[in-house]
Amino acid sequence: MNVRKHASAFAVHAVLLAYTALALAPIILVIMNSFKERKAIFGSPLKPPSPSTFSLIGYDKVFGDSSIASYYINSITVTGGTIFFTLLFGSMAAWALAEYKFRWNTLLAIFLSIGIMVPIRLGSVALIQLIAQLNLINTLTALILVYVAQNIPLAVFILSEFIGQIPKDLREAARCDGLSEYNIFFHIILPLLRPAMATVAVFTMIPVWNDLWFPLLLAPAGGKQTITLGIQQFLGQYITDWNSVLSALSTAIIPVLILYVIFSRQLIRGLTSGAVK
Amino acid sequence: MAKETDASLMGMSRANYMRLLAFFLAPAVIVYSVFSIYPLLATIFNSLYLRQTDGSYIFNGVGNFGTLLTDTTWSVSFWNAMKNNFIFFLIHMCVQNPIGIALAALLSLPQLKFRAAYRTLIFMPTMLSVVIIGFTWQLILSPLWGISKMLLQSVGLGALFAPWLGQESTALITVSLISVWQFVGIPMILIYTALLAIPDELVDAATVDGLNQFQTFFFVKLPLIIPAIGLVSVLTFVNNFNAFDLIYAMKGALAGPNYSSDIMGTLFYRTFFGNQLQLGDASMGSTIATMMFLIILVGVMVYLFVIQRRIQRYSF
Amino acid sequence: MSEVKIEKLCKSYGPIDVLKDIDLTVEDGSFVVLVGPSGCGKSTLLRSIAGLEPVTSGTINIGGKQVNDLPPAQREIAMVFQSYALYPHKNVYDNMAFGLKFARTPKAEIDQRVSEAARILQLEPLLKRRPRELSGGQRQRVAIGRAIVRKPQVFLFDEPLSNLDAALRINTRVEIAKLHRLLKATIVYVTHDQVEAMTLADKIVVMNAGRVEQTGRPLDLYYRPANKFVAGFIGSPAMNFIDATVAKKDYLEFGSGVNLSLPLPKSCKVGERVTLGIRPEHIQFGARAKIQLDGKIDIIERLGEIGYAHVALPNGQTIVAQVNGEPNVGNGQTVSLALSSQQIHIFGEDGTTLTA
Amino acid sequence: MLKLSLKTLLLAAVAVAASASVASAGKLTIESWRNDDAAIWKDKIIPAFMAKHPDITVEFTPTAPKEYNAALNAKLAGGTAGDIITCRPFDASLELYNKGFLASVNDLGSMKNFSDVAKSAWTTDDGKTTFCVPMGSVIHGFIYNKDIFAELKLTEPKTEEEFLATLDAIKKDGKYVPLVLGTNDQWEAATMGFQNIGPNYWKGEEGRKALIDGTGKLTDKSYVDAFTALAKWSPYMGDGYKAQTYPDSQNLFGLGKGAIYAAGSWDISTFRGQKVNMGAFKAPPPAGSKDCYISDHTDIGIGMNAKTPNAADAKVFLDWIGSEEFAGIFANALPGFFPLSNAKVTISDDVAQTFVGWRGECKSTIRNSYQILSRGTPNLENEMWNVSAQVLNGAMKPEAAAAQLEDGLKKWYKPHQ
Repeated sequence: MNVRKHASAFAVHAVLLAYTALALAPIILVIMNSFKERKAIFGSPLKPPSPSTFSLIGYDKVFGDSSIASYYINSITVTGGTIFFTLLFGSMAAWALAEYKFRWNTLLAIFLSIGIMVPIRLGSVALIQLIAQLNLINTLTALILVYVAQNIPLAVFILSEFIGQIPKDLREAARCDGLSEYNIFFHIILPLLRPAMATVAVFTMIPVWNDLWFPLLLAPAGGKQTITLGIQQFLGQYITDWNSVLSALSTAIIPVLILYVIFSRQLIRGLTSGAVK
Repeated sequence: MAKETDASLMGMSRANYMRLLAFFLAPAVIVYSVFSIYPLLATIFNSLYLRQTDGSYIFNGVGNFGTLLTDTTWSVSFWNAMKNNFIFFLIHMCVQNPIGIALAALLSLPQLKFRAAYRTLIFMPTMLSVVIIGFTWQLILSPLWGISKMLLQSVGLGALFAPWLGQESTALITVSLISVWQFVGIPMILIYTALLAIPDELVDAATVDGLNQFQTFFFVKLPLIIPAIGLVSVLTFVNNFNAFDLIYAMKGALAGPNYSSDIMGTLFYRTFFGNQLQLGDASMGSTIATMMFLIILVGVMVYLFVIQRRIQRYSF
Repeated sequence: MSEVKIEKLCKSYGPIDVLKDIDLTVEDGSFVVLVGPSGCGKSTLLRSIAGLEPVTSGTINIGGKQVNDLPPAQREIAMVFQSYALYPHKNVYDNMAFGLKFARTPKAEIDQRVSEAARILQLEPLLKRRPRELSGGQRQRVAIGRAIVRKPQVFLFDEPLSNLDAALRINTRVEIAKLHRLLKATIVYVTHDQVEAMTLADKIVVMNAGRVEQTGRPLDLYYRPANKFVAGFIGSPAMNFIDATVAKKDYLEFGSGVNLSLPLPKSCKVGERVTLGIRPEHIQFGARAKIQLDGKIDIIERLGEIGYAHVALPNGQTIVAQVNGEPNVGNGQTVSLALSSQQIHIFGEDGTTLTA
Repeated sequence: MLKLSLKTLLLAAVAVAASASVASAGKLTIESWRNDDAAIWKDKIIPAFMAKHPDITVEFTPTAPKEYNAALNAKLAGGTAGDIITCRPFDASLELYNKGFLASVNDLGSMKNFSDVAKSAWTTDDGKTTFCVPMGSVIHGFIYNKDIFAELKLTEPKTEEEFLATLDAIKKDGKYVPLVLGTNDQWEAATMGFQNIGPNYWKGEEGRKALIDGTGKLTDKSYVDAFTALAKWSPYMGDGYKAQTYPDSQNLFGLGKGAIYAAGSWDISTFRGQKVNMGAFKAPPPAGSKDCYISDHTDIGIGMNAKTPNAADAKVFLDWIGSEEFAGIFANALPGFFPLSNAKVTISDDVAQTFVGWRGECKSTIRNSYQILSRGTPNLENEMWNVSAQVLNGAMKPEAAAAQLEDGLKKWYKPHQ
């Protein structure tokens, strides 16, 4: 029994390790080779950099292109702004839908849920025209507006489920204490929504940070590129220079990985709505 | 929804109550309506117009849809993209989701060591941009760099190597598998959550009933996570019929060879924005977008009204 | 012969010992209740018997066969879980038949066994229902039915009543007792509720911090607790404990001038710190007695026929005394409490009962 | 915080939006897809202009080629495009002019420096209005690695027969990839393959014009022959050429692993950067042809955003682009882009000189799919990419390729119906 048990535990780990290796190998390969000189990249791609093959020439070029830093700032602004407004607007609407009785309540809830099913991307055609009319092409504001619109439905959905779980007594008590409806929301409900907000933030963050489509359509230039688009354009420019290509890829990967490793627990908890064991 | 509160309960005047509702609802509803619903409606509207050779547009009713579905100039590309998109989706359903479920099943085994580490690392590719993933795999599969060939040779399978991304018969499958590789973390996490919700005692009961771990998974856990699998499937469907980035990044807007990796997203992009000498055509682009909209809508409806109703949900 | 015999059983998770050197025999056909506060290891012990937890050392025998290395299904046990653990996607019949199917029992026999169990438990009208269409009590019966059809040597119950409401709990308790008699089954039953333990058990095993504190018949534990822990755990309301010093032979000082002259076990040494234990039901009011304490009533809880008086002693300690309908005692009154000398327990500093 | 009304929120949103819009007078911004040339514009071209016109500041803001058309269209529609627009040839730019995004450049003094042929890529169908100043053309041919040729004792092939013999010799040696070309990105198959050698078969402008007026068909023998010649390349292309991208090809040749590279003249500067010892030969004509033809394609022009607030400055700049001075700087800073103006320009790069020298030996033509023929659906250029790649991949017979092109054209182009 013990032997069999060990054997099966071994098999489980073997499978998981193999898959983990498959998941990580391409990423490691790129990062590893980005620290090598050109000849070594082509000559022995599977070897880690050694003192004789170590080179940072690609990174020189990437960081010589000073805009990389501003691309990062753009991405952070867009992602941060999107998360902020999605959470604020989404929780406000979720609260109103879950708490107040009015004639169009259910209809409005259905209206908002269309966005969960149908991606805004299909409206790109009109969206560009709209953004152009608003004179917002090549602005981060355009991206934030679109992403907030895109993420509100899911946020409202998750948050109103969660508001439903907050004991009714709590709001009644607050009303008895004479708090206004606004104060009840901002001082009682909002702080309680934090775990659900973490979930929404994660679901919002990953696709927004990685999106190529809307930056390409709405803010492809003017120094307003996000890092994803910026890297795509940089790759186009230095396509034959593999030192630069690999360094640019690594530059885009590494900060995300570092942040991910630091916050992975919270992140996975957000994704699993707190059900992590 | 009996728990909702209305104006009379709070002793508010009607005007104040409306103001309250407006305060909470207006920001979300306005942003959502203007930047999501309006563009979708306008796209459907645009699809009713026809682009003339001089660049102007005239009303054409549903004529564009007829053209798209029957005129061989368009229909060949459309049905090809549609077929490829279904293959793309099927590969995700048959490869990504089973692998995701299997990984989730392994991760949810009791007393597994390094659970958090596996979970974190396997999810990692999902965090990265499709652009980066696409480029990285293009390098790895490139016959020039030869990494994949070297790896295959090292296990004695060098002869199997082929320019998978460049062959009509393999390009779409290869791109699909790369997408599977990247996104397997999502079904994994969703199924994993569903598995965690199954009480330990149920698994103990199955053990006492004499089921081994495989049998416990197939006969006890699997039936209980069917709702989660249904959700994962419809998410996969919506995402796959929206896919664009990876194929655009790896195969360009023409999605070659011979449009063998062309899916709805690339067809839409090429039609709407044009390519090299091809000029963008807003009305046919909208027509394709509207078709995508309808396909996704049908898929979601089938899920909501046919599949989801037959799925039994369990509370534990 | 379905005796369970456990010898020198130890279990540890890393540095934490959950079970320490457990020895236990469950005789054929007997009803043994494992009782103790939460975290004491009683569930772990039960799960070890079931084979759901690997043990670190020691042996487990069921029906004379060592089962340490057998998987649960081959140990000839059946288990009823706290949450019932019914398969939500299977109906009552399939829930009961599930294990048998996997044991490749012939269909006819499955049918026969399930219908017999259903008859005993009055589940016949419910066989086609899903668990969620059943009430808590019905689910409980299905869980028991699932155990019965396995015809196990030993039934294992893991706090099976804790999810039921008070009234149902009492009913089901009686049903389990009847069932035990009907099936002549060997049962190991875990609970944290000493009333369940007292009413159901042939033998109670009191556990604390991974150890067996005492094993014995219910009334033995009640009248002759081996130590302060068992004394405090068995009986409701709990036994009163008063700290004292042996001032001289057969003389206890409680502080603040409260003293008591009473026969003490011979092993008591002068100057030793001991604890005097007395159950509320063994204290009488007002009676002139040899062993007597004076105090003031803080509050009386009256339950009808009886009540409980919380009496403050001059040294600040409060003891609870049973009030048997005396209508003339009331709050704030000074009273004399007579302690029945046969029912006084003296515990040494380490908590063990000091005996004469 | 709670006093924050909806009105304030909206006001704030409007304020954010307003502050984001751009208005920068006195400074010219150039839109371009030539991100490869960003350094040259910044270091050479713009300083030369600003030395003459110190009051005008110019900034070069390129977009990746793949996204240029989409991005530029969006920006023009949104009114945020730069003052100067780099023009793709023919219909893409004509569309912009028709929509009113590009201004006419007829009145620029320097327009007299350009021939009608040079201007044709940026002129309306009626020939009356030109909307971009022609800037450069690119020439197709083959670049070869001189060291490898020396090692294998090979000489520049003069005819198709010699060309194939040379490829055979390199293949036999086995050390080098004989012909560097990939089909993953598709366009190289059409541009560096079909359009490179094709003019020899369809007799350059003669064939191209016949296609436009409908007297020639893509199913004619000359086009089938061009595809047949193309199909013969497959055995000599590198391992896994079907998945070989354009950058892969550039690396392969740049690293000295390939002997002959099917080229556009713009590749010269890439390989200069990689220190390849290279030479060039023109598309080898098939046996029995009297004349030779080269693809000398008007590829890049530059025009003015019709809605620019800096029209006067922009015109000064465009006028300078048409000048002899710019032609000289451009030709030498970017060997491989050949100025279209009539000005006499000395090119110092020897390979670039070889390319431009073919103008004297052979007749020039532009790519046959560019003018008019790619206006409808299916798009001839897209189709040409597709079938050329398939022919090279061995997935399509030359006859079928030609037939597919003609079928597509027949669907919408009157003269072919």
